[in-house]
Amino acid sequence: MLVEVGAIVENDILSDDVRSMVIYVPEIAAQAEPGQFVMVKNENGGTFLRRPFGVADVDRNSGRLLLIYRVAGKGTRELAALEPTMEISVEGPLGGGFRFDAESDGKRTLLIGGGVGVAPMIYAARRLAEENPAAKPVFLLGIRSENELFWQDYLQDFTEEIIVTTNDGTAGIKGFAIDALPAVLDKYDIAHIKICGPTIMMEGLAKLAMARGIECQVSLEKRMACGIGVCLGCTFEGRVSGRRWKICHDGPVFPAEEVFEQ
Amino acid sequence: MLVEVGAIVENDILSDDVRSMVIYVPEIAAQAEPGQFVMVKNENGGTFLRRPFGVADVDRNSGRLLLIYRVAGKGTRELAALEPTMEISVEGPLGGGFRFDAESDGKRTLLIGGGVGVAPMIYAARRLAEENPAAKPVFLLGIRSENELFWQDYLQDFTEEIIVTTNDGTAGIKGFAIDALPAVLDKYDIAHIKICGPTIMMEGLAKLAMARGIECQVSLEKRMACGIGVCLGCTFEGRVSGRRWKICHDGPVFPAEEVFEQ
Amino acid sequence: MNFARLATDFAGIKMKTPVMGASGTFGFGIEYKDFLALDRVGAIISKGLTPLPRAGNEGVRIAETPGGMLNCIGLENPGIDSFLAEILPRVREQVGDTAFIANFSAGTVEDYGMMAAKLDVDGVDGVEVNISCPNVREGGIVFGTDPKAAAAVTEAVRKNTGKPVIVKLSPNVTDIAVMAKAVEEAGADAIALINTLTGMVIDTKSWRPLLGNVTGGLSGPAVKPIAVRMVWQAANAVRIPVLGLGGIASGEDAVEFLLAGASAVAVGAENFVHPDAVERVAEDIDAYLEARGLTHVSQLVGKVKIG
Amino acid sequence: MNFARLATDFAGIKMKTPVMGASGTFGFGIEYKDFLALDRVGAIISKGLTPLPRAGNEGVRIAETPGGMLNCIGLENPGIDSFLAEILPRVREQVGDTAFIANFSAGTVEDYGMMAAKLDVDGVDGVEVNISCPNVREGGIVFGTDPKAAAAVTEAVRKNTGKPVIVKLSPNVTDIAVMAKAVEEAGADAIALINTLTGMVIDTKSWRPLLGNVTGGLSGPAVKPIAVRMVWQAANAVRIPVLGLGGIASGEDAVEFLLAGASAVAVGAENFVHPDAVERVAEDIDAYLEARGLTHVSQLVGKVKIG
Ligand SMILES: Cc1cc2nc3c(=O)[nH]c(=O)nc-3n(C[C@H](O)[C@H](O)[C@H](O)COP(=O)(O)OP(=O)(O)OC[C@H]3O[C@@H](n4cnc5c(N)ncnc54)[C@H](O)[C@@H]3O)c2cc1C
Ligand SMILES: Cc1cc2nc3c(=O)[nH]c(=O)nc-3n(C[C@H](O)[C@H](O)[C@H](O)COP(=O)(O)OP(=O)(O)OC[C@H]3O[C@@H](n4cnc5c(N)ncnc54)[C@H](O)[C@@H]3O)c2cc1C
Ligand SMILES: Cc1cc2nc3c(=O)[nH]c(=O)nc-3n(C[C@H](O)[C@H](O)[C@H](O)COP(=O)(O)O)c2cc1C
Ligand SMILES: Cc1cc2nc3c(=O)[nH]c(=O)nc-3n(C[C@H](O)[C@H](O)[C@H](O)COP(=O)(O)O)c2cc1C
Ligand code: FES
Ligand code: FES
Repeated sequence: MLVEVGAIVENDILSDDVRSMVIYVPEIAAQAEPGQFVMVKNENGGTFLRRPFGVADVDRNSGRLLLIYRVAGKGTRELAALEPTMEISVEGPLGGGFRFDAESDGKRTLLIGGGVGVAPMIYAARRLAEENPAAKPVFLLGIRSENELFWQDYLQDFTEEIIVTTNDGTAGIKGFAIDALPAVLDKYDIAHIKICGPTIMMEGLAKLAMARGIECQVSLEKRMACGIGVCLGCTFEGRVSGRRWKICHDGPVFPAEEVFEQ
Repeated sequence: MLVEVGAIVENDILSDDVRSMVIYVPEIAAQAEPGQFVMVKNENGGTFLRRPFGVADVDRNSGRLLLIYRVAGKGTRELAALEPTMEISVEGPLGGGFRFDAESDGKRTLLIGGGVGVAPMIYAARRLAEENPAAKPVFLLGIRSENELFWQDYLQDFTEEIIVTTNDGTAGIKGFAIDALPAVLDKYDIAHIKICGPTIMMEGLAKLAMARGIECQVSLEKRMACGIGVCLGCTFEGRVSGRRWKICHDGPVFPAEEVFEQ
Repeated sequence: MNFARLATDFAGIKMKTPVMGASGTFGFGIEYKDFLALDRVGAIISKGLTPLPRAGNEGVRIAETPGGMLNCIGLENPGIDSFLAEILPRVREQVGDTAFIANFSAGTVEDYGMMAAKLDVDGVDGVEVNISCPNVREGGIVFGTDPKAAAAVTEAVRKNTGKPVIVKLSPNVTDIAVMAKAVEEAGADAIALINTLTGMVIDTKSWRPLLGNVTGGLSGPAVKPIAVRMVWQAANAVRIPVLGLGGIASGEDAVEFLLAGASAVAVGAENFVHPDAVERVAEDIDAYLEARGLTHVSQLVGKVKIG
Repeated sequence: MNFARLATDFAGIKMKTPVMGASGTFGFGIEYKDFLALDRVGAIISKGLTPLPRAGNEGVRIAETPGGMLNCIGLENPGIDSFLAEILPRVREQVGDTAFIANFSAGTVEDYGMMAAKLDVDGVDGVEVNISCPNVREGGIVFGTDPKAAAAVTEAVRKNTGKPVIVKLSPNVTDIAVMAKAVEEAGADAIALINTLTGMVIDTKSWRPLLGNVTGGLSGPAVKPIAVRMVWQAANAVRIPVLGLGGIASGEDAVEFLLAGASAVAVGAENFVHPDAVERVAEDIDAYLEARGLTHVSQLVGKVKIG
């Protein structure tokens, strides 16, 4: 965990409201693991708190970190206005990230991403593909419409198959990720599921996974001030453990049982 | 008077702490006269109020406006970090600017600029040179040291002679503008003086001018919130008229007698 | 702009939109004519008037602070008589039928009454009684932090005018509801809040207060959460309408105040930054109503859902 | 960092620098060990402790506001007993001789006394009595807005501890000097101010308060001018030392508080943005002293030149 001021290498448009930012932050890139996140701040901007974003990928050789973000409010609007060579302060890597220990069984993982929740799954997919090239992860991609298909470019190389659902039916299966899940589970022998997306989406998916006895991890989001476990803005009570978890420090990834009713 | 969002064309380094910014704001450029000022705001920045800067020059053909500014605090630091093509909001032209009616006598004008107070004098010099090429203005340039000689490049074409004083003696006459003034007044037949610089500098110069009966205008500065005469942040009581003037609206240029004791 | 959706009767003052220019930040309205259409302004609230002309405070009067600004203008104004003789006629000529509200303060209860009587003239659509200017003794803040004194001022004004009386409250108090109730009982037709919060900046170079008057009044977006909270508390405490202000910079900001219980809003320091703000905020409210299929701005007032 | 220049005895608490981490923003200190040297921290002020463990408020707890933030954590904490048994020993092990101040609040005067007695143990260098948390009933704000109640709490704490007692005041009051004097007379060794200002944000999409607890506490740079003003007023009203905080983000900010009369300062929300802030602010104060040829930070305290 450190704060590193990095130069913006790219700040590109992926769709009407989604951008990709590549930042040169070699120390953080060297440490960041899939599922961890960073908090960024434009020191010349008009926002006060840092903004949390999942680590979408890193290139340790070139010291680069990839973020993919939706322009949602003031802070992300200001981020979108930055130009390459300008500086940005990055704090990270934060949180514990995904656990991959269960994957030592060699069985296949299903990754599910919804909306910008796909971002951290890119790095997770690459990690899994590199660790077990024989059984690359299957990816269930829940997006709004075909103009968000850009995610496929990032995922292609690291996945066995990408199953797409769109809300409006402009690509893949019309509907939500949950609608496609049973068929995916029938087709592949899935032992692990990792999900990042809106809570409502994760809830349905995680319940189905738990019902089928599949090991399932979900990545949570909550408004964060500190990102390091001191402000207590992001806590919740674990369902099984009864412990008060800090999403930023103890997560953002948790076993599904800790979060959703079985 | 209008608000125009313009693209930054150049944002260059002139010295360690002075920058030049060229902005494409054709409507304001078409209206601005020497001695007027603008108030700028970076809408993606961290400051609240606009920042006032004198119009250093305009190019009406290309719709460009030149500002020359010192990096003094948070706002100007943020300005200095902007890159060409980025947008900036400009309000102006504000104030009344210099009066040139007395110059219809065809007599020569002495322009005096101190520090970044030189900025608005560039446009004034050009105007005078264009209106009376036979008697271009003489310029007394009061700067801190030789690394601020860049001003000469802007003034060269529009002046008969540039007399330089530096505080540290690294260029021109060692000392302050006031030290050079008597000799300048001896050498040239000066009927008009226009000054922009720190108050303490203007006071000495204006007193000498008034003592010699030379028509003298000074350009004032005060912290401004609105720039259009409504906040009453910038008022002062005129010495001769007894009127309460708004520097932003009624000035920033005033006859020396209104400001300094004779 | 759909004026049918926006037209607001605020305590008897007829306004084309619910968005006013706040006292001290909108001049007498006419200064803004290059930047907006004065007949699309809900109401102009004048710079604070006093019994005699005032030169205001010496020294630095403006300081930027994070997300806002401090001012210690000190109620510089030409005085009530010169306002009535010279300024009001000019204003009425230029602003058409846009509502004009005269803001004023004084050093004694009697002078408050006298001011109210003088302002009870054609061309003035209502008065806003400032008992909350932190920058001068005659600004009334002594009246604004004591419910009894606030009530006494309100009564004096009430007795001396037939115009709608808006009393402008200070946020520098422990319990805003107490102040709101005191002036309601004393006969106010409406309350306005918030005025500025008292603040101070020290120049670390000179070790002197940056402002000529030592302290100044804080305003701008920085104070908005405090203002929304106080409007909500005050609106729940009184039955008279509330004029909400403090840090409004956008239509969304204004909607927050309306939901909190304000029947109308005013834009203050933001006018300095975006001189078309009063018109733009009204347009944005209109667009907000349109997008939600609402037919009148009053459908927002006090509609915050608690619990 | 020149510790000879910075070493501060604050109401009997020995600190290597005059810069503390503010309660609720600095955890128990050890969470910051990756970002700064814990032995270069003036003092760690703990998250607010309560008699029993607390889960805090439901719903959204954090909202950014212009120049600052609102929080309604609701004093989530493991409770005094678990703090003493599990956390304090770990802290003492990791922070060396850095001062540790326990912040706490309670719902009754008796419980304040009980908390003070329990915290009168080795490893705790002083207590900060929170009578100003706006987010929970047990946060003491009812005590923090009434001078008599504040004095009663202070006396109860005073009687039950041999440690230096700092009483943390609420800025949500009409007259901070009255509150400061009340707790001084009741036996406080020092006062701290400001805690957060009560604020509210309404979500214009859902028409609900954004925060789970409806209102929250405003902090960050936005409140700094109010905090400096209150520190100045309080320091002029009492003889005991003042801990100044509210929006400090830089050494210059801290110097403002010192000049206003604070003998030490604390960094709050800025820790979230720059987790090395407590150390950096101390370094910047040191550089400020150095540049002016001053030999000790106390040479700044209360030195603002008025008039
Ligand atoms: C651990 C974590 C990882 C995230 N990863 C990504 C990512 O990879 N890509 C992406 O596009 N978004 C991601 N988000 C959401 C992202 O942080 C918000 O969209 C962003 O902070 C919005 O900032 P804003 O200033 O544009 O919006 P504003 O609404 O102006 O922000 C105001 C405040 O609310 C907070 N906030 C607003 N929306 C959210 C939200 N959905 N979640 C958390 N805080 C919010 C902001 O951080 C800020 O403090 C992540 C959030 C968390 C907690
Ligand atoms: C009419 C006018 C014309 C000016 N022309 C120029 C110019 O051509 N070039 C140039 O470099 N500077 C000029 N200045 C000064 C310039 O406005 C300030 O240096 C600048 O506002 C500092 O902003 P900041 O955010 O960097 O400093 P900060 O100190 O962070 O600013 C804080 C606040 O104080 C105000 N302020 C700070 N210093 C000054 C100052 N010296 N004068 C007025 N307000 C100040 C700012 O506007 C802002 O509101 C002019 C000022 C005025 C009033
Ligand atoms: C420069 C300035 C001058 C002001 N003068 C007055 C005044 O004369 N009378 C008054 O009642 N309020 C005055 N105010 C307060 C505003 O009307 C308003 O209540 C306050 O600024 C909060 O709104 P804002 O945050 O939108 O600016 C003044 C505010 C500013 C910034
Ligand atoms: C998230 C958060 C939690 C806080 N918790 C406490 C607390 O438990 N006890 C307390 O006395 N103050 C608490 N405070 C108040 C701070 O200690 C401080 O008084 C206030 O935030 C002003 O300082 P700042 O503007 O530097 O943040 C909290 C503040 C924040 C932002
Ligand atoms: S964001 Fe502060 S504890 Fe998690
Ligand atoms: S800056 Fe507002 S009146 Fe001049």
